[in-house]
Amino acid sequence: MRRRRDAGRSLLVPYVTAGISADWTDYLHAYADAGADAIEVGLPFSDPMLDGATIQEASHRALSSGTTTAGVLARLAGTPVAVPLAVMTYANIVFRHGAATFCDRLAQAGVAGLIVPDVPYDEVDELSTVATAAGVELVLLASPVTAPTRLRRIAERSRGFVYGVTVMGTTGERTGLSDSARALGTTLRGHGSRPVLLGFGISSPGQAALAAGSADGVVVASSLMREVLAGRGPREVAGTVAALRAGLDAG
Amino acid sequence: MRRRRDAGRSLLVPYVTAGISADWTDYLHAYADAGADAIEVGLPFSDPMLDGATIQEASHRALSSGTTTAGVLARLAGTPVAVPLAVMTYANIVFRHGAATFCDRLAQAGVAGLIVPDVPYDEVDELSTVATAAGVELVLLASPVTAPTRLRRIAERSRGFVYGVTVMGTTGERTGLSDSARALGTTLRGHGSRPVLLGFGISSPGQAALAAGSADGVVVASSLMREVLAGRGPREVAGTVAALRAGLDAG
Amino acid sequence: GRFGRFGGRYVPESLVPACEQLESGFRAAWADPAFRAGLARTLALHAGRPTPVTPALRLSAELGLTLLLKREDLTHTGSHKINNVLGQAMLAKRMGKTRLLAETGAGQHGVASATAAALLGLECVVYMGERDMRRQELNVFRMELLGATVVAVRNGSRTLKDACTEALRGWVTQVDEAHYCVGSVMGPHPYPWMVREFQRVVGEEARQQCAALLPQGRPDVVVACVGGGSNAAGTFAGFVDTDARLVGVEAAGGAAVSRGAPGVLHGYRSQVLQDEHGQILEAHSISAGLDYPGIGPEHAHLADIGRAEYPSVTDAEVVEAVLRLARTEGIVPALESAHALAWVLRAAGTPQLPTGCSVLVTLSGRGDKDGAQLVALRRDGARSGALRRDAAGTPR
Amino acid sequence: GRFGRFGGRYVPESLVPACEQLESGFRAAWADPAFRAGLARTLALHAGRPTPVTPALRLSAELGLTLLLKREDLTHTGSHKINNVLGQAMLAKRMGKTRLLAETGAGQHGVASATAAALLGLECVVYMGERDMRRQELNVFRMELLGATVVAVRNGSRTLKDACTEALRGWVTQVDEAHYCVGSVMGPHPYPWMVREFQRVVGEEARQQCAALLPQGRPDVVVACVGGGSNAAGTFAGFVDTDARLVGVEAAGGAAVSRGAPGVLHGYRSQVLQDEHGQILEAHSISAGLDYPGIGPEHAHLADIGRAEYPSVTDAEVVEAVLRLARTEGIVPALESAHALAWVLRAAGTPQLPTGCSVLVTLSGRGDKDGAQLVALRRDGARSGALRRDAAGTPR
Repeated sequence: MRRRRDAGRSLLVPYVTAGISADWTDYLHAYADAGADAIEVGLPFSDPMLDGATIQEASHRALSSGTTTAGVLARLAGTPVAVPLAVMTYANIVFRHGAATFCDRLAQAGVAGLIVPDVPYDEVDELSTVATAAGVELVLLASPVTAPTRLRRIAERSRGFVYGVTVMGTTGERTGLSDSARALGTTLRGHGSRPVLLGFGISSPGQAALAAGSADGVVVASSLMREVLAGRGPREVAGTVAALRAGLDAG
Repeated sequence: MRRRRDAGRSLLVPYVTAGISADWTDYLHAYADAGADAIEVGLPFSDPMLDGATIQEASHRALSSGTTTAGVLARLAGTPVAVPLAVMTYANIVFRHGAATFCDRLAQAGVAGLIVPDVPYDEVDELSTVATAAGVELVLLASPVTAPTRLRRIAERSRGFVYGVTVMGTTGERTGLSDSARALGTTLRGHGSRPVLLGFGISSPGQAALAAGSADGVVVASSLMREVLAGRGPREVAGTVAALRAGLDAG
Repeated sequence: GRFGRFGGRYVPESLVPACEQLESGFRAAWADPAFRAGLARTLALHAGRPTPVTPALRLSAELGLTLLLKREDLTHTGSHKINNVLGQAMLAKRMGKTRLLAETGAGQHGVASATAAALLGLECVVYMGERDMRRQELNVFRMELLGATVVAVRNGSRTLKDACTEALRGWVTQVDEAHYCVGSVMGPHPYPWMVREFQRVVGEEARQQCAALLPQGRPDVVVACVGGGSNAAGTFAGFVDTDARLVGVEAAGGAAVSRGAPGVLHGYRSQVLQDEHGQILEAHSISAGLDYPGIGPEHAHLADIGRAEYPSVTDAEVVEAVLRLARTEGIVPALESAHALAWVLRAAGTPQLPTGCSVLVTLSGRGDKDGAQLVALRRDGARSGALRRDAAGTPR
Repeated sequence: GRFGRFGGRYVPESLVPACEQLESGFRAAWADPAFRAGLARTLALHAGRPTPVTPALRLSAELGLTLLLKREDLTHTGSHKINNVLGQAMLAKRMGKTRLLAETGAGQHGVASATAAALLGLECVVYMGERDMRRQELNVFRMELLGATVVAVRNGSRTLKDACTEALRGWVTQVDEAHYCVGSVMGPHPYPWMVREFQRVVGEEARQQCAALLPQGRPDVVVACVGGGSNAAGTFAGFVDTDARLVGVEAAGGAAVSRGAPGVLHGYRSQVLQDEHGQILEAHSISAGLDYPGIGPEHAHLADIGRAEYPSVTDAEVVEAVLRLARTEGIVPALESAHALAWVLRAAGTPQLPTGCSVLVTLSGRGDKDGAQLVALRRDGARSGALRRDAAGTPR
């Protein structure tokens, strides 16, 4: 991703909830074909504290149809995707059988990165160590209210990219992009060389372009999952991803 | 009554609730004809503390059909009966417009006696004074648990007759007659010269005869009112009074 | 209990010995330091006395006066009833009785009696109107949970008045083993006096607590709700020898002092709601605990001699008072207790309660028991405007 | 809070500054004698502290031991929840917040939060599972009466667990003006520590009171029920430096210590009920207040190091304990609190609680709120034998 960013490309990381449908891995290929630079794969958890209504519903639906961590990773292991994958899940899933075991399994499944929104900077030591040992890049998150010195530490400690949360709230679609979100992107870019992606509430190509103005790219989740939940297939949703790609490239 | 008692006759005082039916005064004549020595007329009260289910029901029915103290007394004034009448009611009815007024009205209606079960000996002064002034005989009650010295005072203070309550309980039919009831009759007869009548729970001619063995007569209420409530007319209920009369005369 | 022309012992001869025995039993116990100490210990360790006096800071500021609340809602079982009931239960046990009889309306006194009986290992029989039993299913269950037997009274209006009558009838049949645990300052002598003595703790505590909380040491006005009037009697007992104004607040639909006439009910002479013929009338109030046609004889006397006043408030004012206290002080009072507060809300800022004065209100109980009723009122009130802050009309 | 391998602050970065601000705010307040005095005064004058320790004389005699009951059921709003909530509300006000957020299951913590908010003039928003709202209509009404807004949570199982999650989500959006008033010794640091400190008053009072009531000055065993575990944490805090055995009693259907596994939920690491895949399981208990899949991290730690034990009891044992205490002592405990007592009934006379020992049980709340549920159990139990003294099976 760093290479692509350095090549002047605005990065696009679309999201899909693992297990949301029988053909959920098809979304990965379709996203990659539509111009994704990496893909965030949500590993569903029963109590997704930081997710809004859309991703909650997706998690609930995936769990109801029997989705398990082991099942998802086995499926990913058998499904090479053209772009890097980062798993997003919650601490309890990570720690259930030990963080080291979990990271090893990610690596075996070919997953490149890991995002755990309820393991903040102060609690990250153990997980960071075992992720590095397993060869998994642990992506840290920063928020608009994170203090300046802490932002620098987060940026330095994060691997893969730095995830800038644009809003004080849960995942979900919103209009516009706040000044504080742009400031967050700018600040994070000043700390170190890793790509800075903004996420939470970015849904339209216009917002994506706006975000790309003060960061290296965006994560888009809820607007895509809303389409998936509405029954739209990989090819249809990939159309939206392509539109986001176009928005970024034009921006 | 004293004269009749002195003539060796066992006294019988049957009861009727005033206003229980449109023809309620007919019961008075029928009772007198059947051998009553006096008649107890119940002036209905909304909260008859010392009455059992039968008399409560009779009071309730009389009040529901619009019976009032004034109406009852007017009716009695226009209905001379061959034997003395004693009104039985509760303190609140007596005191509503003043005890003196109440007693005067009783006298004007031709009522000879008054029985107020919730004005015990200690509270009787005021009422006793105004009753005497009005020429109404205030009948006092005694119970099986009344202390000996108090029994004597009650017997001395009572006018007309002394009312011995045979049971620790409310009015209502019972079987047999307790030793304490007979002892109460015997003790009361030892205090002064007024007739001693036993009441509460006396319903059959056999009980009446038994009671008459240790007293000068009986008051019978609930068993008669049960018949009245069942719709039996004056002549029919008078048959029961006559049977009680026969039981007493044979006893 | 003789209080001027009120009080007395208007009971059948068969109950006179029991009343006399109770009077002498109470006199002996009340003069016995060991009994008083035992009662005080039970009130402290079991019932949670002393209850605090809470300065109602926010409501005081809104009303422009100093409002203090005596918190009987914090006692075990949730109202002042427990003070009297523990006293009578301990007395009954001292006198060798094995059973408590009690009447109850909304169920508060019944629950308190069942509680005291359980604590002391006595049987308990509670007389309750059949209609009240249906309205207060939960309290019936609580009494049974506590081991009491609840007897349905099917006479008359099938409510509190009839339960009292039936309890007296029941007592006649079992005077040897049973004590009739009267729930308020009513009934034949010695009850009105004895119950006031058992409730005196409310006023005496409050007097001491006011001395610590108020700069002048004493409240200017002392207010309590009055049905039978036991919480008011207990409160007033602590202040009757001061120059505090005493105000007992009745329900408009049960105002025995202002709308009743002298009469005799349930063994005592007092002001009684009755028709011109002397038949007792049913009281009607939003609070079941004030649905009683009489009033303790001492209150009738205090009104007679002008030592206390007995205004009345409407159901709508009462609901408003509940809301007001809940939102300013975080206390949901019983509907009964809210009568006292409703009068304060009405009188504040008038010559009755001038700005700057200090007022002690006894909160006789907590409002948890009234939840279902208030919910129903709100449901009905969607049309009529009850339970809105601007409620004006009578909400039922 | 870090307690051995448990505790911590597992929250999104967006909540970290709020948690840090809260920690420093609490540290400053807790070190400020004026704050502590103000809280102590409010607890005394408004909430009714100290609560008594009641010697359960009749039950002690039946069990052959000395049973003391710490009476949190006598506090304002009827449970120990008020101690914590008044502390947090006063802290929030001191920190310039204008709104309290709270989660609630059965409604007790929600009512307590609404109460504290009203008292201090703060707004209050309570998150409550939609299913719990239907089950606890009266408590919803009480919160609204107190001026709070109740937000229906329609996610997941629509119960307490989901209300906690939603409250955390809500807090993220309004950290500047809102304080999240957590109801138990759970949540991210500093909550488990801070809530224990606010509940410490229970144990410290009890320790002093036991010293006056027991010949040996200290109870041999100290018992409290555990859901999240705040009443137990507060109680244990008073005795952790003595040689008293500490026993936290869980519901069999929510036994996080014995049936859970280490995990992270609602911002802290502890024992959590979960499946083999790490999905959180719903707890099931007769008492809504214990229907929670986690447990305070300090309890997980005390179990880890063997300083406290965490046995569990069945619903049937709990119902039996309610009946037993009601009939012997005239106290109807909350179903939650009855868990502690149920263990005592089971253990009495065994080596766990040998004859002659002394036991302190914290009665965390009163049972009034459970009336409707117990009535329903009795209705269902006509067949199954529940709510009879010989009840054996699980009554639901």
